[in-house]
Amino acid sequence: MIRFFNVSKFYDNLTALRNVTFSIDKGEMAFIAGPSGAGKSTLLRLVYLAEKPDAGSLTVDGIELENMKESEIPYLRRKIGVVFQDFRLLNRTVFDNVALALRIRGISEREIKPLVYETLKMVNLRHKADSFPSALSGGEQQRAVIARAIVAEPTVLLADEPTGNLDPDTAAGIIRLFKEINARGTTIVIATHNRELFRNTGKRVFTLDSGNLVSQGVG
Amino acid sequence: MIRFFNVSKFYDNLTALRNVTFSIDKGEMAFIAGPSGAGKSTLLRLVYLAEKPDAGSLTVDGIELENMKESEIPYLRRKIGVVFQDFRLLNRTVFDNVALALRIRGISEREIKPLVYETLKMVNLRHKADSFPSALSGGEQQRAVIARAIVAEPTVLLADEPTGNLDPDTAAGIIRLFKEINARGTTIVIATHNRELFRNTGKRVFTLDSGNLVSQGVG
Amino acid sequence: MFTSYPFKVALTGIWREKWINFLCILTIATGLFLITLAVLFVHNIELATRKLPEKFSITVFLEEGLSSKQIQGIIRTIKSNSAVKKVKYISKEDALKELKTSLADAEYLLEGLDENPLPATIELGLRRSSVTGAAVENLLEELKSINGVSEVQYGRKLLSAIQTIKTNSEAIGFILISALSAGIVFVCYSTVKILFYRKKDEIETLKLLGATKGFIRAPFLIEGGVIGLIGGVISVAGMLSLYYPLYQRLTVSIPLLKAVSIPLGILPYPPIAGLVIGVVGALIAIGRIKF
Amino acid sequence: MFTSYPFKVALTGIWREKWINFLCILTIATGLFLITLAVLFVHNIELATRKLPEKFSITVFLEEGLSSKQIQGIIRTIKSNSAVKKVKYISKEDALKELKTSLADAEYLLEGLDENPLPATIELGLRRSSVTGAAVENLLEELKSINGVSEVQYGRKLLSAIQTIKTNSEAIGFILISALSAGIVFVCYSTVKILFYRKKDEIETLKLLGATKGFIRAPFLIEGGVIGLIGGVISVAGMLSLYYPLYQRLTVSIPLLKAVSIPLGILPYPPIAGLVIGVVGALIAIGRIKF
Ligand SMILES: Nc1ncnc2c1ncn2[C@@H]1O[C@H](COP(=O)(O)OP(=O)(O)OP(=O)(O)O)[C@@H](O)[C@H]1O
Ligand SMILES: Nc1ncnc2c1ncn2[C@@H]1O[C@H](COP(=O)(O)OP(=O)(O)OP(=O)(O)O)[C@@H](O)[C@H]1O
Ligand SMILES: [Mg+2]
Ligand SMILES: [Mg+2]
Repeated sequence: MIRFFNVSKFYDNLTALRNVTFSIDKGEMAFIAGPSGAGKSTLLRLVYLAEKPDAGSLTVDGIELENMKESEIPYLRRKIGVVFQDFRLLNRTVFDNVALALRIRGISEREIKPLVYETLKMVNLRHKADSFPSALSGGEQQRAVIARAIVAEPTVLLADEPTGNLDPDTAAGIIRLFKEINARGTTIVIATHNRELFRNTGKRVFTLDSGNLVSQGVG
Repeated sequence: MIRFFNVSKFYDNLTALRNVTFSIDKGEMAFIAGPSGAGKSTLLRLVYLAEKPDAGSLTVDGIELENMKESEIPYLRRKIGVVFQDFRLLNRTVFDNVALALRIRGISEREIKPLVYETLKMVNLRHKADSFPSALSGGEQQRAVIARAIVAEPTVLLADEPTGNLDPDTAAGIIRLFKEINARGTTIVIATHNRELFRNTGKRVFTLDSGNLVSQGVG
Repeated sequence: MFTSYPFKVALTGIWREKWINFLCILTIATGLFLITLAVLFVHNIELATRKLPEKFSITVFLEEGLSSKQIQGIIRTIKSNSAVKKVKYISKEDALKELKTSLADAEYLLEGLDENPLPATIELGLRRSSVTGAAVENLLEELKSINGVSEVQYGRKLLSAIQTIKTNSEAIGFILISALSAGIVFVCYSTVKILFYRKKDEIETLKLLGATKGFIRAPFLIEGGVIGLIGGVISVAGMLSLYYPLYQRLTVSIPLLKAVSIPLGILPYPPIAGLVIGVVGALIAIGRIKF
Repeated sequence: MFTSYPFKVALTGIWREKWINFLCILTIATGLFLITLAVLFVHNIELATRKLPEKFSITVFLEEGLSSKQIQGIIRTIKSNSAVKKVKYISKEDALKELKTSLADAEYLLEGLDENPLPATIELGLRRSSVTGAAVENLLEELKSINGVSEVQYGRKLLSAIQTIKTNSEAIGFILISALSAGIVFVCYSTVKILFYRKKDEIETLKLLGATKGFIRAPFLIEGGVIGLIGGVISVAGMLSLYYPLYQRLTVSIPLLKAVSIPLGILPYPPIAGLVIGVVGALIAIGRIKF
């Protein structure tokens, strides 16, 4: 589903990723681990096309990203749900933020309502549907982002530090939710520094350090 | 140093804090724990005067906040260093963000430079001094905020989820740093959902749930 | 349609940040108001100078001893010319009376005359549209060729003076109003662009979520259009509500204002201009969307 | 001083978001340019109408049979009056010649005259400042009381017409320029305010970090001031750089423009106005800071 081949990414004089090669299978749930500044977010940003690699090649769902036409980019992005590390919630209600993912995909308003409420219930945020992000706690904002990422049932779910603002119980709930979604066929990649998340999951863990893929193991 | 007496805070029909009474001594290092949405950030916001309590009374460093003149607020805030949960970094270089805390306090440019660089070294961010926040990883941004909060050696340090974006090793380093600062006399209050942070520290832990102070224990 | 997604986003967006949007609306309203004022100013100067040509006249001197039937014939011929607006016949007797009046106290100068030496004349007023060099030359040739006409006189200098003033004031007015309009339109566009500058983050997020260009632009264009349209409507409303009270008060001290005219036909233009400015401003503010 | 903290923040801030700031600068430049243009327009109309009074004249009729010494005395008396600008003596003979010229072909009317019946006259031109109702009345009384003066005539209607036009055009010009200036100043202020709207978050953070009002405001006021000042300077630079080439080209087709004057004294005002607009705009944009 996702294939990195010798991918490198440079910022000025800094190497964010160096010759990274790995692939994640369709339907897999995998983790990207590593300390702060290791390149986890950069790796995910390459997948959802927020950045372009400086070297190497990158395939998502069988599509070679380098040769892609610009007009196809939105359609590839719609296959991908992203939990952004910095949230990127718009200044609208939680409902509208989550519904946005469906509206972008052209889903009718009639279908949107039940879908959004159901998803908000999954992340335990149904009661905040009409709140604005500025009136949410950190963890509530994070759960709103998670709801937006999963509501449209994407082919691939990329989650960047999805539990950084969540207490262990809530975090465990979110991981359980991800596993359910994964069981229904969605490929999931979670970038996290929190080893608790993947301990004893039996899922593959790719560890980055200073832009190098230093180990591949099983959690 | 910080005294809450029957403090309540309401948002519309929501009770963020209800009749909270506790106090933190001068020179103490204490934790506020609790699940997402429990009211941890709200409690800290009351201390640094971002919000006013709806009931009860609140004293910081012996000053009753309710009777304070508006013109004195900046001076009280300068006694307090805050690690904001949402960072609140300005669109300037990391150096300027950290230096800001000193400039606000009227410290001369000559003194600022060594102080800022020394503090950035403490949080392992010296190499990012000239970067803008938008070019930092999540964890790097968080460490910049920590540097800004401690650089002016405040009387009180309030840290809201200071390690949410940090890997366990870096997080442990920050807690070590906080302990050093605490040892030099600074009162520290850390709001976190991460029980690892206070496990076996021997420090007091106040646990909130749905706005209620449900337990006071020792980590 | 107005409850569809982009409209809802646009309208709630305007409402939520109503103060800053209102400021932008007022800016556009002011700009369009000023342009309208300038157009009216030039329009009224134009109206005032238009009446000047009517004061231009041609004098036709008739030969001696024409019968009144012949004179009637000449008058009819002249009247049939489309360039001629009005015709005034001055008989020999009238001409003498006029001369006596103008000599005033020196009237006795004429006492010894046994015969009236003055010729009968016809004065022609021209239609506005005909007072151009070529048209007048043509008319003069025609007049001279009429039987019974001995001479034709006209104010060549006055004609050219009128034309110079007209051309000059029209050109200067055109330059001024163009500069003013271009400037104010730029200012309005710039305001909209600065207003939309703060949406950069939102656009970036929409792109990352997989939105197409159309999806991203629609609400912003609608928002810009609504802001511009309201601005245009306010400028017209302001114009009308100021016109009557101010007009009545000012005409007391400035009688010239009585001649001021506001053609109702221009009223739809400020809102249309506002709409265009808002939409184009938003469009350019959003800029080229690159995924 | 310019390397001190608030200046550094302001200048790097302007530089980092140079495009949007440049747009704001251009907006202010355009606004001030238009106001300057309007001021020049009114100033030049004022200049043009100022010359009208000089065309107003008074005719003094002299009694019969004065000696040339007496006439010289009367001329001297009149010249000594401060309201009088120029004096032209027309003798009986000159008057007759003029009459003959104006009678043209009918000159033979005068052939039988044995004596010149026309009086000698003196025509007076007035100083600009003296052409007001009361001043003219005073002057007339004085003239009439001079020995040897039989009668004084002046164009009462022309005088009042000139005065009406002057008052009217000054009042209308004043109203137009006030509306234009008020509007454009508002638009410039509004642009600065909209520009600073995006700083809300930054101000909130500065407050929470313990900054005083002065510390928060200083860089923003400097930023606004610099933006406004540059805008003002650009408007003046644009004025000057457009003036010479455009002027030379346009005077070919619009000769009236030759009379246009640009007083250099107004050049410092646009930059000053820009500075004030920028600082005030930023000040109001930041609003009341409440901790
Ligand atoms: N736009 C950018 N310009 C320059 N450097 C950048 C940029 N984005 C990221 N970096 C640098 O690239 C490195 C990797 O960043 P990245 O965000 O991928 O780290 P991360 O593994 O997600 O860390 P964290 O756990 O702290 O979020 C960091 O050192 C960061 O400073
Ligand atoms: N400005 C506000 N308006 C309305 N409700 C608010 C506002 N700020 C916070 N709340 C609500 O108050 C409750 C407590 O919020 P708070 O931010 O204190 O939680 P928290 O303990 O910090 O949670 P987290 O660990 O997720 O950051 C939450 O339910 C939140 O939605
Ligand atoms: Mg990251
Ligand atoms: Mg919180």
